[in-house]
Formats: sequence, C-alpha cells, structure tokens
Amino acid sequence: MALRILYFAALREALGVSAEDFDPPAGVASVSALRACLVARGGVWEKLAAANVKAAVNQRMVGGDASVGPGDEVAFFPPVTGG
Amino acid sequence: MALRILYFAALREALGVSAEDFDPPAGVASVSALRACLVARGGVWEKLAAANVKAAVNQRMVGGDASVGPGDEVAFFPPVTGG
Amino acid sequence: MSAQQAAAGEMLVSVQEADFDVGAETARLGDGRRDVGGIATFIGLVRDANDGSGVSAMTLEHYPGMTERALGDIVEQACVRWSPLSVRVIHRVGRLQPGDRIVFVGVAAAHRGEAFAACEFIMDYLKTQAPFWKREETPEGARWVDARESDDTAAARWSAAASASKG
Amino acid sequence: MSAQQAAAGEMLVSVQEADFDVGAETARLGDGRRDVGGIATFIGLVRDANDGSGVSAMTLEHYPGMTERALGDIVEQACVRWSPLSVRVIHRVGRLQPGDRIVFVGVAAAHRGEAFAACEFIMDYLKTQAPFWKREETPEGARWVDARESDDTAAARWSAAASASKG
Repeated sequence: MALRILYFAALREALGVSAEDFDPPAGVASVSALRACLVARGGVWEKLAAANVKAAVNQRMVGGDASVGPGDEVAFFPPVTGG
Repeated sequence: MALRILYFAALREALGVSAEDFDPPAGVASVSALRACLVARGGVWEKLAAANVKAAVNQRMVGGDASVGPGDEVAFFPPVTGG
Repeated sequence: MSAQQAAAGEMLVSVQEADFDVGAETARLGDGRRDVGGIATFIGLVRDANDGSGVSAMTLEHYPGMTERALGDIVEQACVRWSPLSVRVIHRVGRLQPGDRIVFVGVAAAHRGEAFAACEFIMDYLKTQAPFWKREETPEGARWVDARESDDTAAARWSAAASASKG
Repeated sequence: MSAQQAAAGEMLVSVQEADFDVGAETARLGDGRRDVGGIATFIGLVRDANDGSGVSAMTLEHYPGMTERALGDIVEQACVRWSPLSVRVIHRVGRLQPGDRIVFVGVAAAHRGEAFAACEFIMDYLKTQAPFWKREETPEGARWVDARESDDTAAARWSAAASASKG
C-alpha cells in the first residue's frame, strides 16, 4: 500500500504537483529516507533537499527521524507564515 | 489664598469630608508638611498618617517632598484599584 | 520618531458611566488605515467573587480631571516606548454588576509584538497610576477593594525591562 | 487542575473564508459567565506593504485537516500552561485585501495576566506551527512570503520562560 504525499505553497508550485501516491522502495521507513528518494528523481525534485523544507506525518509536524509506513499521509512544505 | 484639598474613597469615608479649603500655617510648603498639619488635628485625621496614603498635587501623583502653595489642588487617597 | 508616528493616529481616552461597544471600538482602531498589522485589546469585567466573598455589585469612584490626565500620561508613555498607530482607553465609573465591562484598552500597531506590549503596559500602569477606587457589595456588607501587590509587581517589570534593554 | 478548569469553558477553533464579527466573538468569550476578570484579544490584519513592496492582495493557502489539528494543539498547550476559561481562534483562508482581518485570538481568564499571556502565546505558536502560507500580490508580481526569524524567536521565548519558571 502506497503513501499519500502532499506538497504545499511555494514547494507545490515549484514541483508542479500538489499530491501523489507513492510506493517507496523497500527499506524506506523514515521521513528523511523518503525525502532522499524523492530528491533522487533529480531536476525540480532537488528542491526538496533544501534545509528549510518542513515535513508532517499524518498531519503532525515531525523531524527527519519520524517513521513513515504504508497508508501514512506525508506532507512537505516551506516554513509556515500564517497569522 | 487657601489650598483646595480633596479626599477620596475609603479615606473620604473615614474622614467624613470630600473637600475643604485650607489655609496652612506659614512655612508649610511641602506635601509632607501639609499632611503633618492635618494629622495634628487628631482623631480620625490620624488616618492620614498611614504609610499607604497617596498624594497628588494639581492632579499628578507626587511624593512627600513635592511643594504645595496657594491655589494648588492637593488630593489624598488610598492606593488606586481601577481596571 | 515613535512619538511622531504615534501622533499621526488617534489616541483617545474616555471616562464614562455608559457601557461601550467592543466591536465598534476595535474596528475604529484600524479604520481607514492599511498599515495596521495587528490590534491587541483587553476588556476588564466585574467578577462575581473576590477574596473569597461573593460580589453582587461594585461602585467605581474616581478623581474627575486627574483620571483623564493620568490615563493620557500612560498612553503617552506607551507611545514613547512603542509606536502604536492608534490607542483607545475607556474606563467606566459608577455602579456595575458582575459580568459588566469595566475597562477597554485597544492598541493598533504595525506588528503584533508592539500591540501586545503597549496594551499590557497601559493596563498595568492604569492599575497602579490612575485614580480609580472600587467599593464592592458583598453578603458581609460593602467594602473598599485593597490594592494588590501583584499589580505593583506587574507595573514594576516594565521599568526593569526598560533598564535591561538600555543597559 | 488548570486543564480541568479549562475544559469547563469553550475552546473553539475555526478555519474559514468568511470574515468574523469581533464584537460578537469577544462577547461570546464572557457570555453567561461571571468568573471572567479579563478578555485579551488579538486581531491580525492585512497590511498594504511588506518588505518594501506595496501589497494589493494576499492569498492564504493552508493544509486542511492539519490546520485545525495544529490550532487545537496550540490551544491545548495554552490551557495546560495557564487556566483560560474560554478561548476562540479564527483564521481566514483564501484571497484577502489590505485592511481585511486575517486572524482572531481571544482568551477569557479570571485574571488579566493569564489572558494576555495565553493570547500572545497562541499567536506566537500559530505563526510558527500552524500550516498557513501567504502569497502576496505586488507591483513586481506575486511572491510567497518568507517566514520571519523574529517569529521563531517570539515562539522560542515561551520555552525559555517555561524552563526558567521550572528551574
């Protein structure tokens, strides 16, 4: 079962994608491993490597160590600017 | 020319006076000297000696050193409790 | 600079028996301006209990003339320390009941930090510098409310903050 | 104790396109209660300039689902640290113009210090923890607003305050 990945704001715009279903290679079990997979696509996807890109798993902000697994909703986005 | 003296809140109630025109003896030129004069009346007036009694001259809060003279409006009152 | 900027806005102080309209007063702080980033407000209300007694009503006495002047001085100090674009202070006097509004302080500023700081500063100074006195009606009879040491502490921290930022 | 007390009040969070009524929202925080001593509110507005450019409009994007959850978490943290009696957070999304309201945070508490602190804490955390993004329209074209370091600093001081008061 795949992961659901969402992209927001400037990142969504740069990637030209707002959401995708992605089946990561075996062994990809953390946010940072997943991120590395996506960056490996090259081109615009290298933007995901930027230090200020934040991640959420199942709608909670997490660090790179957070685990991800089948059925999870993962999101990548720039620093937030509400209020 | 006399001073105008005002009393407020618990102090006004204790003294039974809200305002008076008072001609201080010669040489009384500061808030603390004026206060001593009033305390010297004895009885309820000794309440004016309480450490927490505040004073204002011409509608500005002042310390005991502040000078007072003919025509000034002087007020004595307990600590304020608005807001 | 900050005082000049502040002078451009509306700095309005009222002492009145009448209630006030929170929505209208808040809106007025930003009216016709597009440089306001945030508005901080505080509304003080009469509580039905104080120091362990029930309070059925409260009467606010003040020193007419000095009250307006003291509030004006406090707002002016806030304008020197921060750069509010507009400030509104309304303090009621007379007899009030639990749930009634007592005071409104509203500050509009370019940024939220200034709006919050100026609003809380005005409230803290108002509590210790403006000549208002409260007389509460309780089941044990009427009593004058004592000043709180915590209010002096709250006001004093702004001087400490000033010294710290200067030093 | 504080979490229990907080649970007694209304802790309401909304994310919506529609504007809100400041007077009604503020009044609701104290409605039917006589234990509220103070209500602190903050209203954030769209400014007509940012980082040296004119801003003619702004579009707020958010992460539906996570936004409500993040705001709820922030309010819950405020309830653990202080004892607000009721809290209201409204954040707008969509296209807004200079002078338009963006956000409302209102906190009712027994005492003013708690109301101010909880209100400012919620704003500071909202700025750094809630998934909203702003895209401004300027004469030079549209641009995404960068996060401010000052917002991280503002949020971080609450952790410092917690460590200091515990230690």
